[in-house]
Amino acid sequence: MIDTAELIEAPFVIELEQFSGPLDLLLTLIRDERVEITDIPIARICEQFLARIHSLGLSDAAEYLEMAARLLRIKVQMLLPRHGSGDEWEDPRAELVRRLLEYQQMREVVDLLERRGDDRRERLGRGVTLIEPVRPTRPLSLALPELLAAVDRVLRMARKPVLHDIVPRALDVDGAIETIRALLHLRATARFSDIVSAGAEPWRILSALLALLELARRGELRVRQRRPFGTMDIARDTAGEAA
Amino acid sequence: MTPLAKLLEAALFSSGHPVPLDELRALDPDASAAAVAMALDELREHYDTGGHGVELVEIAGGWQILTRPEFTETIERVQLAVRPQRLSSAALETLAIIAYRQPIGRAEIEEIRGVAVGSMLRTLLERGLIDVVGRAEGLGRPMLYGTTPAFLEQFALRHLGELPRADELAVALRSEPRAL
Amino acid sequence: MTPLAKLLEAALFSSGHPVPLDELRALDPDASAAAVAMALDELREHYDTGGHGVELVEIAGGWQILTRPEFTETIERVQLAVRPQRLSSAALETLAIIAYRQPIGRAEIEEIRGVAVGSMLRTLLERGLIDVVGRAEGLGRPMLYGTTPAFLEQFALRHLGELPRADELAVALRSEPRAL
Repeated sequence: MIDTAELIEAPFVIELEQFSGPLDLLLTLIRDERVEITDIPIARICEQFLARIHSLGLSDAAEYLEMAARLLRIKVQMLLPRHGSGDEWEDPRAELVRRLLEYQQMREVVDLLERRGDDRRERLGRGVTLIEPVRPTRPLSLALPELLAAVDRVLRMARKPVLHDIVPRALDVDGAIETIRALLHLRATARFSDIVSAGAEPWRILSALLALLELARRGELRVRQRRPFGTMDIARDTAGEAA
Repeated sequence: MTPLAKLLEAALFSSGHPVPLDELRALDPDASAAAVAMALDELREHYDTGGHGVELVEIAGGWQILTRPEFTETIERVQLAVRPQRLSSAALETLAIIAYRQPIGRAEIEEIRGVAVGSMLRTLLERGLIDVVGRAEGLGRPMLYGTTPAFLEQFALRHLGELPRADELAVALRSEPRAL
Repeated sequence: MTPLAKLLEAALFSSGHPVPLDELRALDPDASAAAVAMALDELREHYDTGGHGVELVEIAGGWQILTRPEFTETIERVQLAVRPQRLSSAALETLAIIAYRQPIGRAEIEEIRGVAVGSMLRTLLERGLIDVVGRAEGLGRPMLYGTTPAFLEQFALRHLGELPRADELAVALRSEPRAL
């Protein structure tokens, strides 16, 4: 017989913070100020945002700081002289407005879920315990590859490398650095796909990326991407070599 | 009550979760879908008019017997049963995004919420409210998440379609922020 | 039914075990012992004469609502015949940790998973895939979990040694297609 007491749930997600994130705080400020999301008085809201994260002790939280920086940047952009006629001017607030509207819509769904969840919690289901005579349970659809895929996910998600003894392969940044150096010794330029073949394992891709960043930092090469997600052009940095 | 209604009551009473409709139908292979629907109606009406402490509710593509709300506090006070904990609003935000955008990856959720959601996802996974439903293309093949039947169960939704459509929400996303 | 009988029905339904008389009496401090006994009688008679699929029985010094025996066989048959259930990915991950680290305690699993795993352990215990295989030394002598013969059967393994060794996992996992 199993002692169910040990299995009783730990209390679930207790609300510790007043705001669930920087967008929540920002939306609250906008509501308190009774201003339009689409026409935010950015200087005023920015000032209040900074004051609130300071008073809430959130000044160390990366996501709040990131939002504060974004607001400051928009504030500066708003002060810049506008180039071109009115139609061509792109409002620096546009991206923030889009995100706030999206977030506000999601908060509406949250309110709905909250109501439905509270309503459901007011009703109790049939109590079933492990002490009851065990009934034949439904068949289970489960095969070995699924279990092994789960092992793989555990390895990826583990906060600490507690299972490091079964990590299939560690990163090899030094090896990747040697490969890239050898390649750039032969050719002045290369592409990322020259270094990492299509279908390479993640550890190889990651090793190559880290190696590139390290070599760029050391001034041995330059990396250029013509457009987001485009191929990376890698060039020997002759200036760095000469130094 | 009719024999079919009695059989359905026995099956519904013995389950702590909603019993899927196809399972209820399988109880009596000779009964038509209409007969099962009628017997469920009969049972629901019996609970509603006969003055019972329980009621029959349609949830997550099935049916479940639940206690009536007026008794919950009393039952909880004498510790015969406990209500599940409420979800935090951060957890609800994450769930709402996943419900509307599934299958969705972690990066996209963080983009909308503006905060890191790694530990929140682990908690929701552990609670069985979401699950990994696939892998995206691209570096590292990030996992994609979707809601589970337990999500519908916890919010007493019959199906996902019961959530308002995006354009029915007060703030419709489609409308671009007006040009200033 | 009387309000007290309705309250007793809701309480007995939501409790997973037989409820002793004194706990039922605690539900309504104003009700006398005789009134509670009468309400229980009322409930039992309602189930017996109204043609219900459940009955009220006195077991092990307490009261419990149970499915009538004539229906249990049908319900069990249907449960076995319905489409197979799937384990959630979170449950599978917990199972994977137990398979490779057994015997292992709950705290150690939670250390790896980073969240409470009580509900997952419960699911796996209910499915008979794991069991308590011992107790650890130390404070509270926590339970240790391991896999069962049903686990081997589920994966068609003759013994645990047939699971890929840790260092062979990379090969075993490579069958999954990867994309850049």
